[in-house]
Amino acid sequence: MSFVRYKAIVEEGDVVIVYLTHESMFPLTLEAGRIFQTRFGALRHSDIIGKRFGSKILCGGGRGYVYALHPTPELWTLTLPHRTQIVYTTDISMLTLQLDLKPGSVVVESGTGSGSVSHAVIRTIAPTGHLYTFEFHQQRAEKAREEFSDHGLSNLVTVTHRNVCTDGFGLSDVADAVFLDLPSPWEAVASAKLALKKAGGRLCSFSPCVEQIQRTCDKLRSHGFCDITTIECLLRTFDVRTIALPEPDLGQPDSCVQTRHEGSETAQSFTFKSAVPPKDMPGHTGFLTFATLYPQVETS
Amino acid sequence: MSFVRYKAIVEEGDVVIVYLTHESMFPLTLEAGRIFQTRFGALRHSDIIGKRFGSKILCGGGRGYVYALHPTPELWTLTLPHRTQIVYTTDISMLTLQLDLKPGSVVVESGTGSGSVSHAVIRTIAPTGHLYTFEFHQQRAEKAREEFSDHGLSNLVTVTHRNVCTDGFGLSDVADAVFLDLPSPWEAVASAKLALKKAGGRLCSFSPCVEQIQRTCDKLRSHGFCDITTIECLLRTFDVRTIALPEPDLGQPDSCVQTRHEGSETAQSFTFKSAVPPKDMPGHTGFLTFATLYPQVETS
Amino acid sequence: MIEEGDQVLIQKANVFRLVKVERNKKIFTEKLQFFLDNAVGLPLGSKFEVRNKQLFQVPHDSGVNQVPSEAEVDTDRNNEKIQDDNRSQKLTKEDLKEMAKQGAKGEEIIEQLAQNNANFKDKTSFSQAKYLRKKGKKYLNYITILRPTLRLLCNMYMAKSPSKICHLRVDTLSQMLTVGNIHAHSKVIVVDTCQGLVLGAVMERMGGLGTLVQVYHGDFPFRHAYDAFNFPASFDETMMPYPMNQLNYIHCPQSIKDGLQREDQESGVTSNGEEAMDQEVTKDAEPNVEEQKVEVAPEDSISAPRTEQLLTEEQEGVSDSKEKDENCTAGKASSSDTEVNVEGESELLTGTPNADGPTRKRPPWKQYKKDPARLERQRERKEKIEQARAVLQQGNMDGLLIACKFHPGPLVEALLPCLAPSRTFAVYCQHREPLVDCYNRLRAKGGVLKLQLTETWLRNFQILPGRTRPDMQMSGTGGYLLSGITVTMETDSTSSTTEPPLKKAKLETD
Amino acid sequence: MIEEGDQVLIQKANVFRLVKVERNKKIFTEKLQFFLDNAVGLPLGSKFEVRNKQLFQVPHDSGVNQVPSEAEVDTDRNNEKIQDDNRSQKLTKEDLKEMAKQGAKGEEIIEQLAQNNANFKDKTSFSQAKYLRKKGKKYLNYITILRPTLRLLCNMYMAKSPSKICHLRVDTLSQMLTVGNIHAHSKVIVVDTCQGLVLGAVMERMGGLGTLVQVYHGDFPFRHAYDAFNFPASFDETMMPYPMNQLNYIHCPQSIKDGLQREDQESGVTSNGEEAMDQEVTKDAEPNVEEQKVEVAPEDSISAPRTEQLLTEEQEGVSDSKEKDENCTAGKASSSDTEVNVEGESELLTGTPNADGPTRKRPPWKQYKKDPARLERQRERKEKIEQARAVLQQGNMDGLLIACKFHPGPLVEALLPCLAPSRTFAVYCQHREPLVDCYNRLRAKGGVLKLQLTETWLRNFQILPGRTRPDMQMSGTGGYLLSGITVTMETDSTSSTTEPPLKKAKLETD
Repeated sequence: MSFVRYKAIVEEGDVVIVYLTHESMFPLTLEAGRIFQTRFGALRHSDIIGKRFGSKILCGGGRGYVYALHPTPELWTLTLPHRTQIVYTTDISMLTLQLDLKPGSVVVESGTGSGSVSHAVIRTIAPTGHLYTFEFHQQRAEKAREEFSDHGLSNLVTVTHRNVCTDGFGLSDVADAVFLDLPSPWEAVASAKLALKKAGGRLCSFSPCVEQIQRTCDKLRSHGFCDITTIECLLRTFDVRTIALPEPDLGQPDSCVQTRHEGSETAQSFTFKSAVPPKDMPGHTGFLTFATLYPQVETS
Repeated sequence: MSFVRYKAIVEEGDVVIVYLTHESMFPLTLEAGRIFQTRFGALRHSDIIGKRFGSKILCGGGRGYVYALHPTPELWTLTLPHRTQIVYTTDISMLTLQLDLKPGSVVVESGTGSGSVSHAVIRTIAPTGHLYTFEFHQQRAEKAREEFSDHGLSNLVTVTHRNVCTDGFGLSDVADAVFLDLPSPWEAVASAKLALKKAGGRLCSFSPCVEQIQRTCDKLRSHGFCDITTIECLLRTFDVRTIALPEPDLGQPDSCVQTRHEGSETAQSFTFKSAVPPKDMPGHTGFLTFATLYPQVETS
Repeated sequence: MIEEGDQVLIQKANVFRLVKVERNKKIFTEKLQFFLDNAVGLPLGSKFEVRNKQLFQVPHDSGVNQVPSEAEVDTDRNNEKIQDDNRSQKLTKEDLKEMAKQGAKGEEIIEQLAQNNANFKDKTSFSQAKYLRKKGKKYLNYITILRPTLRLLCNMYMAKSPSKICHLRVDTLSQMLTVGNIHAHSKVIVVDTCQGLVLGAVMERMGGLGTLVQVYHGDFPFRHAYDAFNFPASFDETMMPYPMNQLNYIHCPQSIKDGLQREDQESGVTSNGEEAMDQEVTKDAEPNVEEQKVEVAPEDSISAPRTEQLLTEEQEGVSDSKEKDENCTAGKASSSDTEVNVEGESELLTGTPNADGPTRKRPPWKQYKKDPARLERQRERKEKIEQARAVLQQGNMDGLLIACKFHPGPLVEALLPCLAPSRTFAVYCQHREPLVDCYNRLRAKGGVLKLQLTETWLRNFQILPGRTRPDMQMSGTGGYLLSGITVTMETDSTSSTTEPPLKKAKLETD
Repeated sequence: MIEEGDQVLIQKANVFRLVKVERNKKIFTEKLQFFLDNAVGLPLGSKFEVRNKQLFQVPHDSGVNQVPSEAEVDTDRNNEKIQDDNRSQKLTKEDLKEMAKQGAKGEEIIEQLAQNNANFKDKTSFSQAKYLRKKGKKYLNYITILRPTLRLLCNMYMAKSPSKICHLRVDTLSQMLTVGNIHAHSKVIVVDTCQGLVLGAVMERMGGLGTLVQVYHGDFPFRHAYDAFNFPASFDETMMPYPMNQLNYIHCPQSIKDGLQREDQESGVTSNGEEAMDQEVTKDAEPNVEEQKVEVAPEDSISAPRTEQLLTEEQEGVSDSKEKDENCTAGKASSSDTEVNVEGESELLTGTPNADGPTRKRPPWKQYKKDPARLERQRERKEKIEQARAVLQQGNMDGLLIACKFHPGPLVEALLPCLAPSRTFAVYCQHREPLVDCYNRLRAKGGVLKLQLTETWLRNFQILPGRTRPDMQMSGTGGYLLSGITVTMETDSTSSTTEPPLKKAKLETD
């Protein structure tokens, strides 16, 4: 299977996303004969193999059911094993668009981290683009390489274990876009400029703190990057509900008697369907700084 | 008249807020015999004097009308002559509450600026509190003093022309709260601490830039202020409208014929009353940093 | 000054709790037990260490808690190793319990925790400080005793049980007070089903000068949060309660008496058919209109006005523990809204220290049943209502604030005519749609200017050297506010004939 | 590479404009006039100075414009003197005109302005830089020629005429594409009344690989923004248009033919009763359902598919100049929404350089009237529609994006059955309420998981030394998005009998 190509029927060895509830999903690599324990009971891998993606699968001997979903980079981001803090879909969406990514784009990324951004980028640049991703930690790099292989993405990505801040990307004139998710992104700016195509390209740096973007923007400016902009993008998810707000009893003759009885809610209500904002929401993930490297001028 | 005490009938010498439209209001000090030109025509001061506040006043010989509103600190903030950038009602509301202001509070402010915060603070601490307000610019200080007098607030406020960053407030153990709106608020922290009552008090600093609050917070910490928090508060004003979103024509036999004619809008619509967010809104006014000075401990 | 009989806030780390200062009464909060006796007479804002259930004043920078207590979530991308506290900590829970038993101070426990954490030395200094701060919150026995300010009360309710104050966030409340131009020597109407928090806020801003008409729902004014302000008794004289279910009788003196009589008759009936209750019984005080039904044991009668409210609060606490997110009639369970009941507070307020247990002692209320003082209070109450009616009738009130769990439309329509022209009003609602309805009603009726429907957005910023960023969590909404200014209506019919209709239309669209 | 025939964006300061590269054609933008000839063959992204109506390439740091062009509003509290440019500037407008006439370069004019500004020397260096940058935007004749990327196109429409793209902000669009899992080799349905912007975005992400069904409103596909992407002709082969008003006939081959026949018959009738029009006439292409009625001169017929769209765009431009904010039926005029029509673009695209004037030359369309090529295109078009119907019928599409000015509910209901199970969809709407309706419809119908109604919040931050802060202005909303995942429905009826109802209810509430 491949994360970047839909298919209809689940086969052995495929990754499925097991959907229990809105809040509870797990990735599962299928091996005939194995059993996955869910809170709704045992789920037999064999019961999934051969079904269509998106099918309802009984588990716990029919006591409950789950859905077997086709993996997507977004479902993967929600369910992947965290090896680091990860970048979530709201920011990934924005950086994908703002980096002008499309099939065929060549992208350089550091660090790979848990592979959340990598999967989304590979999806967008496939089948003709390539991702060069760099990770400081050897184990994380290896784990990511494995995952990409399991997800049918090996030919689209090169994982390198390297500290790009000290050793650079070792790439020159190849990339359409660079994405930096580093504690000290400014240390990678010079090397990122080298990696970008001479015809120009885009850069994005993701950092949670103001001081990080300050230093990075300074560095970008001094290295000739243009159109430097920093944004913050927050996601607010609404709860869709029907709400009945009781009408106050102001002493109308006809409603006076009832209102003394708490149990009988015959009092009128103002009822409406609403999208209720969440009580709490993410207040900050990080700042996204974008910049353009324009082609070098060969004029007087 | 006094800005801090409602009255019913407009008298000569009073300030009224002349309301033309939602977006167009002007403050007017009434002198019998004078005329104020509005875009709806001439408005005779004498036509206002003797009326109730909130009355509809004809102008332009009956061609149009305006309303004569009782001044409030909030209307004043919307209509005052700008001598500086001003702090608006959203932030003023927050700082008033977060500084624990109430009748009787003693407050120290710098700078006075255009007096927007001063008027709101005086309203809240009257009739028993006092505002000591400091302004770096002599003319601005004098103008503010005049305005306070015209608005019947002289006994509640002391305006001093002084650079508090270099010369301090010259106050000690008097204030319940200090409000700083200065380019370099950190320079006034030590002096603000002196001005606060030994029994403790609150401080607020308003600054648009991150670097300003960083330096201010450092200074507050080193001077023993506690519970240092920085907030941002933005106001979103909705436009209340009825919206009719047309239903798409998917080719239902009965609607097929009509839809070819643009003029006849007999197609069904999904109609709803909505609070539509504004196209643009204030994205930033300033950061409000709050801190508490606790009473000094006289323990071992 | 911390004084006996006053209510104070006890702060431990980020948790606040409202208690009444009494000598020789044990306070339970956040796993700490102590007596307040040593604190009496010291300034409000003092910090204490709890040792042997007694308070000992300490400087404010005591403990490792002095760094601002912003949200603990942090990306901390510099820490290369992912911390796994389960494995990295060598001390077991039993070890810690043993240390505590043997009287180890908080600082000593934390010291041991750090020494026995395999990762501690590898952490950045920032992370070390964070670790110590986090442990400090758990193991250090410091508390601060604070004056219950509006700011702290609002935040306390929002953290513990936001639905009790209709999710009225502190910034929205601050807008209401300012936009409503609340100040001393004014005459203000307040409708508040937020525990009396808005009522208290308004009273504080009025400083006991002027007139405050409280339109209350149920059988008597409910003011739990209001009482936390420790207003002097003189303030009460400016307060006039008026029952919500008699708002339609403001201008009909005859009807209002009927209404009161009817109330008298009906009050003898209880909803669960047990013994007949006195009319001042608390059963329906806050009928949890939008909440799940809860069986509440009936009380017979009550003694003092203040105690009435406390008792109600206690029942509120009981019902609150089963409370679901209000207003939800859709199929989706709103388990995300983790409400913490304020039962703890009411326990202490009512003086029943063991109220945590299932067998809750109750004061012997019955002995007051036929108290002649009760009849006197009843008479006074009716008198106050008559006063309120008279004041409202004059139609020259200066302000109107509404923050309640009912549809505010009918309330605004009933109360706006009580305002003088050129006065401001502010209506809060947790949801946007009812205020859209209000807006349209008021536009249709006329007599208002500068109608504005607003929402404020609030976010905290962490300002730390090299670590400046917005907080990782924020509130999704602070509710909505509709505000406006009243103007005269009387000349409308005549002026519309004298003015060119075109001009007029132009003006009235704002 | 800047190539003849391609569309490019011309950037001057913060204003973008879409033009087609043609030799010997004068471009008008932001008071500049020039020919693109010198730019042909140079890399996209090159910067030029305009001198004597010709372009001369310059380095990117030319002019004072190199500092990031963030919002110019700034509190600038350090500048003690309030600047009053009316009095502080000694040069008059006439002086400036004279200088320009005498061929002064932009830099020289700015130099003079600074020297003649009484306050300039007193300004902080930051303010001086800001002053120069501001004047630079006005007086420097630099332009940049850019590839029309999705990012730039979306921002251009948002700045010029947001209602043309249903106020679809760039962050919301980015969410749609990602949440919709748009990628090469997939089969995607797009409903787009946003000038084809979403269509173009999806095609770009598919890279011409896969199948793209465009459900279009009106008589033929409308793709103004789509054309800006300069896709190779091969991409067109993956595109299948399908008329919106035949969505109810996806599964009835009989009906769809009726539908097409009916269309043929009706197309002879025009709404204003002038001469009979060919069925491919552009009259109703985008009938401005929510906009003011505009009289449009009828066109008889059209030649090439691409020109069809351009012509439509031209008419759009005309109607747009009278456009009020869409959807508004309330009494309040929405004058705040300052729409700038993109007439300028269409002029250039249709090759009528004088289109600004009242007497607009029109190409002689009539000569193509009975063109046999037209009949061939008509046949091809019907074939494509049949192909699209066949593809939709199979019910194994991979994605669905809707961004249109209609109520999306019926569209989602009609198109969701065309998706395979375990596929994602994303529905955009400028307003929240229609998506709440969608949400409830889909919940009632079943067959979807992870239904989410979201809004994104977007703010720019100014990062400058000592001046770091959020931008003073931000967008009030970027619209709303409803997304979800399809699942199989087939086992529902059987499984519901085999499973305990309690468990099932629990699960289906998510």
